[in-house]
Amino acid sequence: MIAVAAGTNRIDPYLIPALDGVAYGLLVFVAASGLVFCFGVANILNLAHGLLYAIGGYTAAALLDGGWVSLALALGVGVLAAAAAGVLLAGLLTPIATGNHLSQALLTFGVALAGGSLLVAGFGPDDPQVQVPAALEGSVVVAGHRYAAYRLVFIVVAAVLAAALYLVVRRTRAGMLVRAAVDDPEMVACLGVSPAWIRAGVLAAAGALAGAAGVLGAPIIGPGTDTADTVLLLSLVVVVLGGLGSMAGTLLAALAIGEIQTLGVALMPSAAPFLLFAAMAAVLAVRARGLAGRWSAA
Amino acid sequence: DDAAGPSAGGSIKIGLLASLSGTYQAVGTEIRDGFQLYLDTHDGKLGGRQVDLVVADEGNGAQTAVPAATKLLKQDRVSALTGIVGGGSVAGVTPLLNETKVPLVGSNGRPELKDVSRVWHTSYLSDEPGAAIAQHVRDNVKGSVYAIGPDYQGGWDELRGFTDAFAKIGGKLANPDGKTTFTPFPATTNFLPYFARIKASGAAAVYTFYAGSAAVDFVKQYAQSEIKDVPLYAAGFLTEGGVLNAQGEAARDIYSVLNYSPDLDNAENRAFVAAWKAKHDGSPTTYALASYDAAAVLDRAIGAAGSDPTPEAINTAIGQLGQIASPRGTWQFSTTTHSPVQKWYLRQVRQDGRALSNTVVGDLATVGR
Amino acid sequence: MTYLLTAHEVSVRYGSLAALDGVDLCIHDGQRHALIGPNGAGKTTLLNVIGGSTRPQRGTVRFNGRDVGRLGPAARARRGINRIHQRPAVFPTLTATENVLVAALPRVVPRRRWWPGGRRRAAQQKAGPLLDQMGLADVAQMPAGHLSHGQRRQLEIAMALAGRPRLLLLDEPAAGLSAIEVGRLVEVLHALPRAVAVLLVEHRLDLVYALSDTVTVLRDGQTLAAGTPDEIRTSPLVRQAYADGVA
Amino acid sequence: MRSGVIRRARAGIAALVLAGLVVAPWVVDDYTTAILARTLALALVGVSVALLTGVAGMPTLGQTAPYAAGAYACAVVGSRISDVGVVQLVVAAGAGALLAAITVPLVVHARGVIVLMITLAIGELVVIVLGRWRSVTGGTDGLAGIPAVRPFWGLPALANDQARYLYALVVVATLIGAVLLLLRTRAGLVLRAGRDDETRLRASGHRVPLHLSGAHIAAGAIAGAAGSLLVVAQQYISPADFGFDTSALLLLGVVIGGTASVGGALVGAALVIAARDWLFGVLPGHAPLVLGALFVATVYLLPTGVNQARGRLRPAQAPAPQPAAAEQATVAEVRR
Amino acid sequence: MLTVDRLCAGYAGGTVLHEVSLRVRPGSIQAVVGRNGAGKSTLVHTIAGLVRASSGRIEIGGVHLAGRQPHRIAQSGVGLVPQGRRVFSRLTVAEHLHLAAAPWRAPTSGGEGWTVARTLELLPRLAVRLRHRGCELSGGEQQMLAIARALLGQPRVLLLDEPCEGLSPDLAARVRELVNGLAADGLTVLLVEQQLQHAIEVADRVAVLEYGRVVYDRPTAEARRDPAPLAAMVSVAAVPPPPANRPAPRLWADTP
Ligand SMILES: Nc1ncnc2c1ncn2[C@@H]1O[C@H](COP(=O)(O)OP(=O)(O)OP(=O)(O)O)[C@@H](O)[C@H]1O
Ligand SMILES: Nc1ncnc2c1ncn2[C@@H]1O[C@H](COP(=O)(O)OP(=O)(O)OP(=O)(O)O)[C@@H](O)[C@H]1O
Ligand SMILES: [Mg+2]
Ligand SMILES: [Mg+2]
Repeated sequence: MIAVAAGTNRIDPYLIPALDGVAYGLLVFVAASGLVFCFGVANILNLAHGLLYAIGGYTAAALLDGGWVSLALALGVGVLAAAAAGVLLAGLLTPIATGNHLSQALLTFGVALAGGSLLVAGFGPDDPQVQVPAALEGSVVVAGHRYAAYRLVFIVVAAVLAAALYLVVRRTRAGMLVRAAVDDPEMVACLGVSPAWIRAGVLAAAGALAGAAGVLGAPIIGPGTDTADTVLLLSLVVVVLGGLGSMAGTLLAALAIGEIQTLGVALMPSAAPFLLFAAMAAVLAVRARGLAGRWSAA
Repeated sequence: DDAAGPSAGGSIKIGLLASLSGTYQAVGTEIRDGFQLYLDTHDGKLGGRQVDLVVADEGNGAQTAVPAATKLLKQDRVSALTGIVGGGSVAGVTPLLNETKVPLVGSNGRPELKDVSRVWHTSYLSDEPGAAIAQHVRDNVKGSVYAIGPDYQGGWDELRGFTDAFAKIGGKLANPDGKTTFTPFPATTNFLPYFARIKASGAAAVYTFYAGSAAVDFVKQYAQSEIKDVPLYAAGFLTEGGVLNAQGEAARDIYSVLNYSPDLDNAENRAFVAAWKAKHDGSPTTYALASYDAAAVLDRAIGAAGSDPTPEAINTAIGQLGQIASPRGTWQFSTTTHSPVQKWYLRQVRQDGRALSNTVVGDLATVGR
Repeated sequence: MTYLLTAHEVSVRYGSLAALDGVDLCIHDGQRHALIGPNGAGKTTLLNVIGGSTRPQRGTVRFNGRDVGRLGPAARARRGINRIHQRPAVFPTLTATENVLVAALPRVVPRRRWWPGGRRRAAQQKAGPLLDQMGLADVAQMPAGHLSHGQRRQLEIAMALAGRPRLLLLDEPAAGLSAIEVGRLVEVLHALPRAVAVLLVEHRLDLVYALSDTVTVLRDGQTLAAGTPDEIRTSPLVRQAYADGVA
Repeated sequence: MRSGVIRRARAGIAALVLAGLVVAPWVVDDYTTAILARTLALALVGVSVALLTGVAGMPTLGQTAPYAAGAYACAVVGSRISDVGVVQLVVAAGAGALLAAITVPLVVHARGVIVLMITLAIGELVVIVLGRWRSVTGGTDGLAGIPAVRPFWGLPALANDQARYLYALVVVATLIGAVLLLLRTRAGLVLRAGRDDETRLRASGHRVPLHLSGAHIAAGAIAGAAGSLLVVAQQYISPADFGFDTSALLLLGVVIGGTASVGGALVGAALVIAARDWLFGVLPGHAPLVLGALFVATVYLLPTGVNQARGRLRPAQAPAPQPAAAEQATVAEVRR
Repeated sequence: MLTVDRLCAGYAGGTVLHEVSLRVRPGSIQAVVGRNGAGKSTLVHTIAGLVRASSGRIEIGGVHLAGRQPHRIAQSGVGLVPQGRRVFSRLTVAEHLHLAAAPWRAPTSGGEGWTVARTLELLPRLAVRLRHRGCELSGGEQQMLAIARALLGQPRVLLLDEPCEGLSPDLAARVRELVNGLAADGLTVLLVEQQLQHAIEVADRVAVLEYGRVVYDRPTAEARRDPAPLAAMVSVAAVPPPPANRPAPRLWADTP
């Protein structure tokens, strides 16, 4: 393999960006997966998603000490903490009717603002250090190029998450209930299931996913004052671009964003700042026109 | 409630505007603490007058800085303004300064301004670090140098300082088109594609400028990338303050140029560092130092402004200060740009006891216009 | 004779399911035509095709001598095809009066065209009587979202009438209406100008026979029979069609 | 009638607020006056957001784009061509409308969250362009040194905070009046109907894209005019004034005010912006925390805002208007 | 036994139900008729917990229900076929059935309980639409799905709000037959129906709601014996025949 790529041809410099696009795209997917579930599937607009991720990130920074045990511990604590935060959010959301995105946005944005500054107050304004196990810290050689080992691991994690999420949403009774509650929570209640519990479950699951993403993603999109905003924005872009809840679409969108941010940047550095948003606006506009307003959210 | 006017009761109101929330909170906090440290070590007095320090939050930039500054200037009626992290915020505040005739002794951001009659800075001009290190890079790097930085005013200035000076003394950039590569700011969190380009360019060294989270990402990814063995030179913020902790091992051996380092050997610095360490964890940064010096400047200017230190009088007095002794060594305001003429140091990230820290490894040029 | 509407060989497929399979339908000015058939026969789909909200895979729709196959629902409405939906569709936050007003706007011509607000005033003059006629005078100022199911149905009929149709598409207008309201509906339909053609989908056969000149029976997307109400009433085929839908 | 009482009470409150706003500069200090002037500009953008979000059903995070276009156009005109306010206003409104018109093809076919994201992208792109087009915009450091404006030929330049504020107040009041008039015409009615159920509106024969384009351009013009007011109030503009956080706060302000109500939007946006600016001054370092808590509290405490909006968007108890039937695989649910 | 006692309920706009009282014995069918907007759906929704009762009592088998959450009420055995179908537009028919099925809930009535197979047998059209989503069904198919959804919850009390709307006549008759059978199995049924003759055909009692008040509530036997008062109340005139010569158009006489 090394021999193949060793000749410095014109593709070679773009090999690593292309691979990195995959890894980065998958990271974005993992970060966004909680929001896919929450917003794409359950139609709860949670602008505090970035905060949930940041909770995971800060947990990782606080607990990781370079050993595998601490990684497992951080993962557990991060997931639990973020899931608990999700349940709290669900409790806050209960008094306002579901389905109205704007008041949900108002509430969750407020929570994100307040929670974000509490996190920073608790952990300090400096970006904390994140120490992953030494085996993952280094770089490996891929096709004659050095590449961060940790990012390779992500490819596996993300694949597992994507598959699990798909199965839960499409195949389980819980997933069906969630989708049904989007259409008509009252009728779900008439089936004997409390929509409030569904909402709590959804936000807990979304929190757990975000927490996991935050812990695992900490070495890449590390915890810091801006993390929550960055993650929220990227996730929203991915979820909407992916067609609101379609798992395959979301994965595709995440990968596209990964490649735009890496390969696109490598190919057209001067256009780099415009790439993401221009591509997003173009894709969304074309799709909206293609469907001529018949955008179905499923 | 105007009783706190300059002459009443021997006290004076100073406004401090810094980012106490948002992206630049770390810098803003240092700036506040640096100023406070000077006050604490000088009985809370500047120029013999009790200081009433009014702090306001600059937030993420001009859109929050302007109203906050308006409050300091028009409601609290401070006699002088200090702090301000972002260059854009300074630009936004300047019209207010001219309207209220209050001087600003800034301690960080420094935009290009046509009229600096009321604007002073204790930090430096953005193009100075690059200019100061160019000769050293030219002498020590065998080959071309790749220049890369963030795509905003500060980044443009920082990199221009280096590339202009470097070109003037015959240095060659490795960038394919001979122009600096700018990365979207603050959107870039992934620098790997840029590293691939640097690798392809065959550069013998890299010169850069990043601060805050971007600096952490840049350094950590650099250390894992295929150009990890290419020497990295940078304007000092790349490894300054809190970011160095977050970077950890990845920052080892990075060269940086800065007007200050906590291990400088002079009496002022020893006192400053000791006082800082008594109150805070870790060593002081250049941000804290600049703010500390801003307080020193105000201290002397208010003292020199006579019995009625009006904002105008303070402004005039600042212009006549001459040499200022400081932890960074002696410096003075340039008469044209109102920013320091000062000495620059080359530093390298090295082991210092248990932690990594920036260690001075040499003196560079004295720069200032 | 020239027809107001001709739908020729219309086919609509959803995946493997043929909702309409080569259906022909012709309606001339002023004709009262009913479309019946068991559930899932394709009646609503045919109405959608004529109204322009569904594009057929095959077949043409001509209205008033022109091919309207490429026009959207709005353009067809401006040419005079107005409809009510099987699920009453109204503007929930607008009052009943405003609902009718909105529906009337595209087709009213104010006396003084250049007068600002003239069109709106002209439309307003239509809304009141229409609501009265549908028995909605009491709830005229209620937001449509607060109306009961049947009231919404009546409101939508008023809206369709306000559009001054040349062809009125009615998808189960009597469903959910109480006896009195059904009577009122029949009265209103009878009072329509002679020139207005009506295509009526309805499961209540008593109404169909009372209101229509001609009847088409659909089943599984195909025309099963067509004729006068009397012919249909007695056709064993039709009875069978319905029975099959149940078995 | 109860609604009559409410209407009269509302008119009374509006009159009181207006009177208060007129005398404000003589009552409060310069700082408050300056902040009020700036807030008026932003509140006017809030009105344009409400026009799109609440009335037309196109929730937007991108009104900062025409706002910025107007502001920069005004700044450029102000420093190079004319210091006459009316000229600047017209140019700014034109620039805003033009930018909105250019982006119409992007947004007019999209609905709901999709519009939100497209407009977000447009706003971000505009900010990026502003930051890089240094010869005109002054880059990320912004444009300062814009000469004081004179409202009309022959009038003196506005040299102090009071004068600038009153100028902004007159402009805002005039434009709001125009918007209110516009909403009383059939245009307003049709827009509201389209927000409710676009499929139904089409079935009645309305050209929905045309109406939405018109609304988008009108909102752009209003935001552009607001941009010119920002220049007057602040005498300095930079890309930071038009960032995502501004859009987000404006949208939230509009939600608090009740999305579809112009007065509500004005008050909501003004409150949010004023609260932010004030908090950054008085509670350094804790502004986001308090602001966030205020948002949360608002959701529960302000029935006239959020809940009213909810009532408008979906009647609480009625069988949810659920466009499930085959004939309308549909838009209404996504637009809600 | 479903008991509604002096029930008042309504919306923010005002009270709709005024002291409504009904008693439905187990195994019997109570029909409710009334003009559009009389409050029939409000009554059904209040029993199901979707509209909050402002006063009065709702009891099932001695258990007090007013004020409980809708899902609690559903858990205690109340099934609802709402007006307007309200199927889940994003779920396929199969998913609807899977979701609604509550095989663990023992059928309290005499019947053998509802399974997916049994409902599909009753409504065969659904069987060929299993993979279609709710929004892709025809109106009648949606109605069938709504009925199936309610049955699969093994209700003890069934609230039917115009269950035959949009069903073809034969299928409607079949549904009425089914309702009869359910009652025979011991189910308590509240049936809202517009067509009076159909209501009388199946129900044991029929009540008329007018402006939110019960103005008539008698056994159907009595109504059959003496139909006049009831007929007058809901004015079941036969469908008027077309007038011999249609009157001049008066809706838009002003334009050509
Ligand atoms: N969007 C769609 N996707 C898939 N299948 C559809 C769609 N719309 C309709 N169908 C199917 O097409 C067939 C015809 O539907 P249509 O709504 O025309 O029936 P209908 O005659 O109006 O029946 P009903 O009397 O029950 O309203 C139905 O079997 C339905 O399931
Ligand atoms: N969400 C709501 N808000 C305010 N009023 C409402 C609401 N829903 C219904 N109403 C009013 O309550 C009254 C009764 O409505 P309801 O739906 O119970 O009537 P109904 O008897 O079921 O009529 P239909 O036969 O048309 O279904 C109506 O006058 C209606 O306007
Ligand atoms: Mg149908
Ligand atoms: Mg009803």
